[in-house]
Amino acid sequence: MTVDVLLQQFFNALGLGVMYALIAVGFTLFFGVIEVVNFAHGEVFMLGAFGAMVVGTAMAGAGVEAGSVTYLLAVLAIIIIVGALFGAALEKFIVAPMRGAPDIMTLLITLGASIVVREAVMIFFPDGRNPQPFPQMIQMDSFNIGGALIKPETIICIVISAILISMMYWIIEKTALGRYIRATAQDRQAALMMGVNANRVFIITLILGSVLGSVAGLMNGMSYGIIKFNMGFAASIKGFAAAVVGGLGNMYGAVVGGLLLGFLEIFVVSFLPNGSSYQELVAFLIVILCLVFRPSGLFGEKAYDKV
Amino acid sequence: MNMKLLGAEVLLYVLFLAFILIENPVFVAVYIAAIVAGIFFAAKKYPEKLPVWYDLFMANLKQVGAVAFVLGLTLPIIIDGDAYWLQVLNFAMINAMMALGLNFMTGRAGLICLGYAAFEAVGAYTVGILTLKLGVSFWIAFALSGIAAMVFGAVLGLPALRVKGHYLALVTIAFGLIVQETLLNWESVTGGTNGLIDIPSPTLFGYDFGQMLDLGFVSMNYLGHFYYLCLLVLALCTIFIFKLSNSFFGLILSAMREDQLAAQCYGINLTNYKLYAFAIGAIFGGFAGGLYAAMINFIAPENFSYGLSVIVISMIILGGLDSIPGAIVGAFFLTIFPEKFRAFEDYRIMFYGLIIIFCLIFMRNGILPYTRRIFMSGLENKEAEENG
Amino acid sequence: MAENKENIIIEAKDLTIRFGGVTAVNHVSFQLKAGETLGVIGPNGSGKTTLFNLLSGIYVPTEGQIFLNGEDISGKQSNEVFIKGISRTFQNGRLFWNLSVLENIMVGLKEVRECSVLGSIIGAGKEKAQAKEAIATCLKHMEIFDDLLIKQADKTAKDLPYADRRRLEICRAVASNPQVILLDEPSAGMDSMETEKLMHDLLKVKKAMPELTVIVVEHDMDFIKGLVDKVMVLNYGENIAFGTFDEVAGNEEVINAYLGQEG
Amino acid sequence: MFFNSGLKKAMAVATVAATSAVMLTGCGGGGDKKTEVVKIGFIAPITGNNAALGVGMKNSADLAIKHANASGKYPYKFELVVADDAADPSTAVAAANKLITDKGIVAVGGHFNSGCALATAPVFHKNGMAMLVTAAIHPDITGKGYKEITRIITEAKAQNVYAGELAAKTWGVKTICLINDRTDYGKTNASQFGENAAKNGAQVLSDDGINVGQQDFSAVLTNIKAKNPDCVYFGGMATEAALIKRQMADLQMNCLFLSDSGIISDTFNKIAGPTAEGMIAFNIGKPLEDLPGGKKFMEDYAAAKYPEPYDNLGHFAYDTVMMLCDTIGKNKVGTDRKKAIEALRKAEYDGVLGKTSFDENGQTKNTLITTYISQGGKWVAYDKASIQVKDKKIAAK
Repeated sequence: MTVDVLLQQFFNALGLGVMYALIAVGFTLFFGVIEVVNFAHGEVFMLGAFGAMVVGTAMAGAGVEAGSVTYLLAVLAIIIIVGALFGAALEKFIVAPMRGAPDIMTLLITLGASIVVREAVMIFFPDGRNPQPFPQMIQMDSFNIGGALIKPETIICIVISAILISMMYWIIEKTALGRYIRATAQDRQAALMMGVNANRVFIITLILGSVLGSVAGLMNGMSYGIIKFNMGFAASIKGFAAAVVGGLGNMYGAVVGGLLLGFLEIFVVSFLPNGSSYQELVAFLIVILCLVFRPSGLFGEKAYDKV
Repeated sequence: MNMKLLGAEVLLYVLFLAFILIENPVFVAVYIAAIVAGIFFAAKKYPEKLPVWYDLFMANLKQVGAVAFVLGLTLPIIIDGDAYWLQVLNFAMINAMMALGLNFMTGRAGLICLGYAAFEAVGAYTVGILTLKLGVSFWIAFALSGIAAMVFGAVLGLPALRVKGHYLALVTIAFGLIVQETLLNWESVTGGTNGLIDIPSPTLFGYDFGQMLDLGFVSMNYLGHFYYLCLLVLALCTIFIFKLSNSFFGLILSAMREDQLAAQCYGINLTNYKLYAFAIGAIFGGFAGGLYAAMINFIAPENFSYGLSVIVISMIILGGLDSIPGAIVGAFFLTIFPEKFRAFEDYRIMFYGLIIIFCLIFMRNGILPYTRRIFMSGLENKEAEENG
Repeated sequence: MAENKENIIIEAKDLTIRFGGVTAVNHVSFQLKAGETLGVIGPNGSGKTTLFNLLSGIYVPTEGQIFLNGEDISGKQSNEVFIKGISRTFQNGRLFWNLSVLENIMVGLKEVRECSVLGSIIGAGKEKAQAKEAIATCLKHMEIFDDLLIKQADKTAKDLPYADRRRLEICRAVASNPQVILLDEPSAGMDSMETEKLMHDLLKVKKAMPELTVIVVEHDMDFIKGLVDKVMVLNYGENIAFGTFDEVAGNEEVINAYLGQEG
Repeated sequence: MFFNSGLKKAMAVATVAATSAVMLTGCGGGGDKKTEVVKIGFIAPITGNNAALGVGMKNSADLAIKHANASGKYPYKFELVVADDAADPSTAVAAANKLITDKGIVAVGGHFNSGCALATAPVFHKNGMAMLVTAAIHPDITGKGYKEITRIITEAKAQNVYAGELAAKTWGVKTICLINDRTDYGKTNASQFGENAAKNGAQVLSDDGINVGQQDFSAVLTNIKAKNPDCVYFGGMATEAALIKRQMADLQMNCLFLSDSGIISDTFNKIAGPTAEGMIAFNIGKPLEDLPGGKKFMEDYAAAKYPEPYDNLGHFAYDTVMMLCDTIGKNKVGTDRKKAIEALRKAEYDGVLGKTSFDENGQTKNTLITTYISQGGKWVAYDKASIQVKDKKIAAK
């Protein structure tokens, strides 16, 4: 295992881990604040990718130069809107009616929503059943760092997610809105009594989480160049696994969990014999092991049953 | 024997038969429209009638079940042994068994399981491997398929002991995917991706189920045997589940579902009862899988995918959580109704998603909601009179 | 095993539990004889409910022991603690909301708990007889509250009016003939008239089951005065006073810790 | 939700009386008795994952029935009964049963998915009805020795023998890395290619499995890049092949990249984008224009004005149904299924694919294989392409 191969695998893992982290932060936000496991989170990931493709192809058609900054910013802006709309719609039509019902109900209805969204894209999107080509967004060629080749897309993905996660940290920790969200997370009744408008917190949390999900979808499209209507399911399982490994409800845990999952997958393939056929299995095995031996994850605090 | 109830049930049976026999899609649409119009019309005109009928059905489930079984016996003859519909009805009964098992696990014991297809896979491969590779007779293999599924149910129960709610959902998804992955990889035994081909059909004292079934006045292909076999097994499963749910064991599981902490504080050993719930719930998936393998003679890992687990979940939601008749009716509806709309085949999976959302928002208790057991019907009136 | 001189039913020795930095219960000790009733009072957050969670096995104590009939039961799971004979109610009520009144009470019964899974499948007639017997036991205990609960035997717990829900909790706790019963604010949310009625019901329970040791957490002083033999005052998890109601009422420390603020 | 507004209007019209009237009319119409009507069954994936291929097959089969009836050579009036297997084995078995119960059907053709053909072959064998497999290439379909089952398309093994020799002998490839998508199809193709290349002096360095639906292959490709093979072979379908090709370009791996017929579709070129250039794959059959009846079939199909294209397998479906009609017509089989089985086994038919006849397993002797290369976003037959393999690299001719 020469150094350049090791370095190459490192960057492969970093690109993967960053995407998982972004999805995981979304899951953790939902569970931590409004105690909802949003099984439809994977679909906003898919919608982000499809939205970026549609917008990117349209703009490229309309003569906007593909690699230019305006092109990238426009695509990013639209993706954030797509994510926000999806989050708001999910809250209004799917999560809100289930408020007060036992957890199983919320979980199952988001499961139903994810099926409907996924199948709708397959049926109504032109040639939706087959994979779709994702437009080339960046015209630079790869950087060569010590023999390892790093795509510009991977660098941009790392930068974007670093910005977004620190923005999320800033919102949660520093702003008034963040205080509302943290208050609701700690004790919803108390927060309500203190005049925190729970509905607003619900909608904002879902919007923030969904935006992270849709940007992760954009990043997936940019890195792999091919997207498909059912990409959401695998991403949601891996995102949830990363969130659980990090400690559901703990933002930093989600980031670490995502990176850990990325590195573990690449580690399994590069070091275990015939490891590539178990790459997808890694996420599931971690989930079970982690849930059984450390249900509160690496950073989550031990949850006491509130009697 | 409540004649009014019998009459109602026969009428429902006739409507069901008509639904199956109409081929032309236009007539099907008109027929459904008529039924829906009839229901709205009745609900508006006699709003109080519906609950009365409903309670009547729910109070005499034993009779309803027996009559349904007898009518079921006549079905193949009425549809003149039509192989296509026999196949669809066999699938409906197999799905009903799975719905009963999952309903016991999730509806009664409150343990969410999104990997139920894994138990059907275990049952199917047990029968497949034993009969195809080891020449074991189907009946022994079928019994073993239930036991194998039970063992797998307990195995899934172990990690489930330490987790609740969302985490449990994820563990069961992971379990389902891992079982499917093992079936794909363990090529020497499970035949890997191309699965098991040409699984022998069962024989009973030399009478091969694979041959034509000739009942004198009507003859139908081998699916007729499986129809009656499935009907018998489904009936036994229903009785089995009914007794379990109405026993003290069922009471304990429902207490556990309502509030695990409080249940534990009242002496219930959560570990044991969770394992029981998983193990017993899984048996039905095993039997369903065993029958599926013997009937289709060809099984592959993708038949038991995560998608199937979600479909079984939508069946018990539609039927009504913790409702035994609901699980059966939900399974029949979601298996037969889409068959009528073969042209809309692409919308089938979306249809299941919509059913989940629609039921959870508007009909949270499903079409045949769970009705509580009335212990004190006799006593209560007596007490009430005494105290005046 | 401390041998049981004057038949002390339940004893706590330096019972302590810490969550991270906070010591919720700090070296609490007490002893109770059969049939005695102990009132536990103290300002909110003084560790009363946490003490109950320790006694009922939900939390494992960081230090100290709990003895029941001389047997050390600290660290045992809550279901084992219940089987040994300690049952409890919950502060904000944890009934089985979708189960009927009868079903709620039946859950704690011995014959229900010891039903065999196989038996319920094969035993055709048997489980009907068992059910009859179990219903009879429940009715016996429901009579404590006259016909209030009996009339609503088949209603689900969530359909009961508030006061009856509290009564059902108590009835459920008593139905399994425990040696010790822990009542966590039974009269919470009741008006004075209903609290009065509840106190008489509890007195009836004590008369019906003289051997039953009761520990009750309460804020309503009249309720405490009318019901308990001894009182224990908790403040910031520490037991600052123990004795009859009058002794405690006069205690200097208690007054400024608890009664004083009211004055 | 599934009651759209149209149905609601219908509700106003429908009365309960209509329901009872409807109940009694079963379906089933009588045929005119002039010339005897013989029905031919045809199963294809009309819906589901391979709907485009299935519909193309259905239209071509319909065209064949029209031609058979119009030719006047046969004493029967042929009718086509189409059944949908939705690319799913259990649906396929249900469809097969539906055809078997229709007493008027004498023989059946069809199937693209090997899973479906594997599931229905025993059903047709058990119920004694001939099936001429149109486009499913799994060896076991005819390998079981069922006399009812014949197949008009070359089976997969031949394609991999051809490819192995070409790579190792003609192109002088010495070291190979295999990747397979762990499906039966992908794994068989990869291992058979490896075996045959090894027979011709090449050496297989590694054989890595990946998962269908997986996206990130950077890790396994980095390992393969370190081994610096002359050629990488992927057994599997278009999506994964395109992802691998893109990620090989990202890692600047310029060794040969070969794959099987599963990836030859417009989808591959569309999603692999510019990186598709120089991708080599092997397919069963020949390009339509090179086949003897190819041009005529294209003209006839265009004339019949079907809304959907005949797609990759139309001509196989056309020949299947034409051969069934020809065999039944010539041997005056009528609706006797037993005679149809024997007649089909011994049948010979000169059609679009050339002369088709069957060996003792019912497998066609007419083996047709072509090498394709992706050039300018389109699949081009290798010998007609302007880019060739020159000392194990892709270069202009």
